[in-house]
Amino acid sequence: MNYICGAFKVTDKKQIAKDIYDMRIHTPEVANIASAGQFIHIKADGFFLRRPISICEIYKSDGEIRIVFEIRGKGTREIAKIEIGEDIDIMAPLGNGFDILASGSKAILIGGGVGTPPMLELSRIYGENSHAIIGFRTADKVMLSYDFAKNGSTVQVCTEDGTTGHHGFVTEPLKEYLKQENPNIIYACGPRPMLAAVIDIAKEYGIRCQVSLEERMGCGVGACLGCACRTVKDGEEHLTHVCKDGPVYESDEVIL
Amino acid sequence: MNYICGAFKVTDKKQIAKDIYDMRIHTPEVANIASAGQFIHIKADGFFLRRPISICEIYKSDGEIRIVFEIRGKGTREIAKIEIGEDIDIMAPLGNGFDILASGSKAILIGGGVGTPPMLELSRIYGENSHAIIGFRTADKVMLSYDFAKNGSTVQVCTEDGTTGHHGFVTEPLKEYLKQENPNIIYACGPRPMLAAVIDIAKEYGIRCQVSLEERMGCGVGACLGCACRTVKDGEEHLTHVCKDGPVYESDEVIL
Amino acid sequence: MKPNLGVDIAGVHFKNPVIPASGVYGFGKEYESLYPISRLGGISCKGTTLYPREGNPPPRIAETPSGVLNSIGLQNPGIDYFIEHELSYLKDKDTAIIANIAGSTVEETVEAVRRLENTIVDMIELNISCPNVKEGGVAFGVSCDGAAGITRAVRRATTKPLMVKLSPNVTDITSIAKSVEAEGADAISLINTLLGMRIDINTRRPILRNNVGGLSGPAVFPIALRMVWQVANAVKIPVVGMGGIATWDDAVEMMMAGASAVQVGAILFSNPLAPIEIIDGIEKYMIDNDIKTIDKIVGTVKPWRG
Amino acid sequence: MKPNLGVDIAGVHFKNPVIPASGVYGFGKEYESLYPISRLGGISCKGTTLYPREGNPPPRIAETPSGVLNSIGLQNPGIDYFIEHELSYLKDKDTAIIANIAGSTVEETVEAVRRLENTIVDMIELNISCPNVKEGGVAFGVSCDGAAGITRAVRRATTKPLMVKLSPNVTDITSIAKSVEAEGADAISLINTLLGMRIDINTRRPILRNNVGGLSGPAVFPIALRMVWQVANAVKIPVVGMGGIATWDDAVEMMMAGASAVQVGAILFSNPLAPIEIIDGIEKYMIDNDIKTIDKIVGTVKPWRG
Ligand SMILES: Cc1cc2nc3c(=O)[nH]c(=O)nc-3n(C[C@H](O)[C@H](O)[C@H](O)COP(=O)(O)OP(=O)(O)OC[C@H]3O[C@@H](n4cnc5c(N)ncnc54)[C@H](O)[C@@H]3O)c2cc1C
Ligand SMILES: Cc1cc2nc3c(=O)[nH]c(=O)nc-3n(C[C@H](O)[C@H](O)[C@H](O)COP(=O)(O)OP(=O)(O)OC[C@H]3O[C@@H](n4cnc5c(N)ncnc54)[C@H](O)[C@@H]3O)c2cc1C
Ligand SMILES: Cc1cc2nc3c(=O)[nH]c(=O)nc-3n(C[C@H](O)[C@H](O)[C@H](O)COP(=O)(O)O)c2cc1C
Ligand SMILES: Cc1cc2nc3c(=O)[nH]c(=O)nc-3n(C[C@H](O)[C@H](O)[C@H](O)COP(=O)(O)O)c2cc1C
Ligand code: FES
Ligand code: FES
Repeated sequence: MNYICGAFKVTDKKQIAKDIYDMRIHTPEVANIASAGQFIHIKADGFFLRRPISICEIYKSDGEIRIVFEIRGKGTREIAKIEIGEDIDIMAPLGNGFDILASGSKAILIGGGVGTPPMLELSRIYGENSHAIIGFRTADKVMLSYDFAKNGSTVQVCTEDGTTGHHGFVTEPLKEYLKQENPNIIYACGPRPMLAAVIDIAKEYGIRCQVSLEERMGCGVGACLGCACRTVKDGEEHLTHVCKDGPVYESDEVIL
Repeated sequence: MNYICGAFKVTDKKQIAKDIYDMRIHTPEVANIASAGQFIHIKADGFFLRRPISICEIYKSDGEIRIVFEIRGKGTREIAKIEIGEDIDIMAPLGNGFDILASGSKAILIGGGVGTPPMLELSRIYGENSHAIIGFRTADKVMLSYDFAKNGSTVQVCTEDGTTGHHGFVTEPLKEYLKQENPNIIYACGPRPMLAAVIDIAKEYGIRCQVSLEERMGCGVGACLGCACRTVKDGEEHLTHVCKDGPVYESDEVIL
Repeated sequence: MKPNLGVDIAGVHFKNPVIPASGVYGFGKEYESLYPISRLGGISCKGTTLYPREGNPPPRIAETPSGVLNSIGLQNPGIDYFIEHELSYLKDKDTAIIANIAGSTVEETVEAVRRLENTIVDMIELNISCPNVKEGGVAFGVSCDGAAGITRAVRRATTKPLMVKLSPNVTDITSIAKSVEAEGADAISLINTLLGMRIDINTRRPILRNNVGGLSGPAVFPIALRMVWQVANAVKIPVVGMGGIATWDDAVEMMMAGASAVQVGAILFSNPLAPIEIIDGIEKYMIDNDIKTIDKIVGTVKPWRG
Repeated sequence: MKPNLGVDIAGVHFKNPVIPASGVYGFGKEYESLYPISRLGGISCKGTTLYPREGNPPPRIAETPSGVLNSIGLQNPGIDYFIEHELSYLKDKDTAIIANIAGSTVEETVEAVRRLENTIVDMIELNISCPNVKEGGVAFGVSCDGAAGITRAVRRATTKPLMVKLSPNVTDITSIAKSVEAEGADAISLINTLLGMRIDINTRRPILRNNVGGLSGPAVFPIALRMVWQVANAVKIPVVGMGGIATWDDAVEMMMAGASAVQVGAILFSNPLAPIEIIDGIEKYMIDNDIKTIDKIVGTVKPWRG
């Protein structure tokens, strides 16, 4: 495990959907070693625990990383106040990222809500060989669809209330897609019920699937055993820790 | 007691000496009812207790008040970060101010360190009828001497280390002055040993003297009994509370 | 339809469940310049003893992370002054009046309570938990026998509703709660402050002149919440919860843990408008969630099993 | 001349008085990417039991004002795995190794301690105060008899220096401290966590799956400081202080209260560099104030009298 802890400059920040903020951070050391699916642990002014947020994109040549997060509670509200030019205090990169298959492999990227951002770096990697299906509660929460398209991914947007895109969950478009295409891997991040459904579909179609999980964290580096999570390995249940063993797991390891 | 609690805009801010900050706050309601010697109770971001700071000047027509304070610890450091245009959260005006004598009366204003700012509003009131003797540890802590002069006060600056002005404490120039002049009142604010010395001199010359005291505060309004202070009234010792009964006391009331 | 924020505790009606805690609100005068006292569910007055007390020497206040230490030491003007001056002031304020009573001995406490018998006081809060005076208060509050003994004596001395206020500085809060319930307390309030200390490293002196003091404020909220939950599950009489409540959601959390009403203390030092913001916040929460009465909140936490 | 930050506690040398607390530092691997472990005075390893333990179900962590609740529940790989894998890793790290041992029964605890006899462990910290497991730990720590009994048994089972870690969830910490001193403890460490709770008002569920958990972090600092001061005045053996230390001045404050060394726990969640910043801060403080050795700080608070 190799990570750093320090304060780095926010070089860009905007609001891209309702309560959703998009930030770029200048941190060459992190950009250099980070990989898709890893996360950063952010200090929120006035709060005791850091907030884990996935890395959304990595710009090695600019020495920057991008994060996209939603204001959910008091800590993320505070982080969203950090302005361009100000410092953000982070530990990064943390956790294990996604496995990247040999070039030419085809991937499906499934994002639900704020599970969408970590899919974007995968879209940069897989480009035209990726299809993104991203779901949101309602239209004003939709984000990043153009970013996926710019990377060459085909994109399907879903909303639960039908205010834009496909009316319903990501699972129906996923099934439709799998009837016609035969990708090598499915990556997914989002609410637990969505992950459970995606994992079932992947199993049905016999496609490898990696998912990214969430758990409340203390240290973020595997030292406190706070972020325990039940997983299965070789048929046996045992505890792993999301911050160190995850957040990315093979779908057949997780118990949802 | 009549005070308000709310957030008001900082309209000016500068550093005027080493670790000393000067702020103007737009708060017409407060400016309207405040008087010399009262204080405001300021919320410092991330800290539980408010910080009491004296009112330095009151601009009724602009609807503004001025405060001047030193960075002493973590809370005042945080308050010093508030920028022009941002809000400051205050309770004000609190406590009892100085008694103002009939016009034409002559006053001596004694300020020690950050005890100097509350003297300035008195200098505005007494103008040419006031003589200010203000003492500091060393030259880079000296503040407000031009402000006193602008108001018409004659000013004597002292430094303990002699780096500027009179070399020594405020007490020697005070004694010198009293040998020639016969003022009606002495006002003083500063460290306890200075107050004790000034009170002795005032007694010696038979001049009325009012001093402003400090104590650690909770509520700031007389409700918690936190800021207790031993005082004497009619020959009997009893407790009063600096936030409500003070911070200004007659010199013969205080026990230092 | 507006929700009904009213609660009845031991026969006393509070128009809403938010009460400034004893010791941070004096006798109600000092915050009237911000809002009328009549907005409050009730007031728990400054701890009062039979005879006037000077309290501890200053400094009496020290800041801590998300909290404050105090060592006021029960400074108060005595029960007779309280009755004559403070109660008469509170008479027409249209809010429930809780007299907070303490004493160094059982006899002294009983006599103070007795003098309240024919006054407008709505409820007596017996403080057996003040950590800031040597001879009194806390000694009763840290053992079952002590707590039971003084509750028994005070119970006999008054016909007013009796609420006993517990100290958190104990190994097992539930056994103390059960002792005072068994002796006829009509309600229990908790927590008083936790004993703490700070040192000025420059002078190498404790910041408080009394060396130690009582900790309160948001820092203690999780401890208070746990104790309220434990006590509410251990007794049948109503519980009034306090300790670190700063916002309306803290108040709702405390009520879900089992508190029929809440007291708010140290947060007033940070935010003197807190009681009003909490009342308004609870009302909005009830409207947003279609909750009509407070009892639909009280004690509704669903603990995890197994 | 550089000040000497070294301290000796029960015959064990620590190159400086700053030790990561048990449970927040694993077995030392996870922070090596930030600085070498050899900078630390010592390491208190994750609480270990005779047999491996799964710990409590998640969520195990909840934020509180200036603090955190945890309900890890002593998850650990068991003493044999600890000896084989963790100790061998720590072997050449040039820092004092404290094994933190707990157990559900006296026998189990004694056996775990016994297995450490011929290992490189420098000191045993007997945890009789974990609030997060039903059958174990805390039951010993909240009564004098319990604390004395387990200390006596463990004392007989080991020749290593024995430090006993106390629970703050008690009425009188000094009597417990005296009991373990009387049974031959070489040192005392305190405080472990204070029992607390949080509720999610949206789900009406406790945030921790275990309902309650242990509170630590800056919020508890004034309570910890008071207890360390009381215990240091009550016993003759050295005291290692912890609870809410976040900065070098907190550490100095804790040492002035009577701690010969300090442990730093939850602050690592906020600031993983805290131990190093604290060591550097203490060194600078000593230089600025011309203090040559740590014993010129320990226990030097001058309490106010009368
Ligand atoms: C590995 C990982 C990656 C994540 N990536 C993203 C991302 O890219 N974008 C995004 O918007 N969100 C992401 N999240 C969720 C994000 O961490 C939470 O929304 C955030 O912690 C909530 O903090 P708050 O202050 O807004 O809420 P509060 O409720 O005030 O937080 C209180 C405490 O609970 C914790 N907490 C609350 N919700 C969660 C949660 N869902 N997961 C973990 N801890 C939680 C907080 O960290 C904090 O310690 C990720 C979570 C994890 C574990
Ligand atoms: C009525 C009154 C008027 C004052 N006017 C001024 C002024 O005009 N300019 C100025 O620079 N200073 C003034 N002071 C002093 C100022 O309040 C303290 O310097 C300030 O509170 C220190 O806070 P801190 O966060 O820097 O220090 P910290 O040490 O971090 O503060 C910790 C706690 O101790 C309290 N505290 C520390 N020192 C003092 C003190 N001397 N008096 C009261 N409380 C203290 C703080 O308020 C806080 O609660 C005044 C004090 C009083 C009581
Ligand atoms: C300055 C101060 C004075 C207090 N005085 C009393 C008192 O006289 N009687 C009493 O029962 N409790 C007293 N308390 C305790 C509070 O009523 C309350 O129990 C405690 O502060 C916890 O609540 P909080 O965290 O909301 O402040 C006092 C607390 C403070 C901060
Ligand atoms: C996540 C976590 C796990 C802990 N595990 C243990 C443990 O295994 N054994 C132990 O004696 N103390 C354990 N503790 C308690 C700490 O060692 C320490 O006593 C307590 O947290 C107070 O110090 P702090 O406020 O600096 O964290 C744990 C604390 C935390 C936060
Ligand atoms: S958060 Fe500490 S182990 Fe994962
Ligand atoms: S600070 Fe509360 S009475 Fe003065």
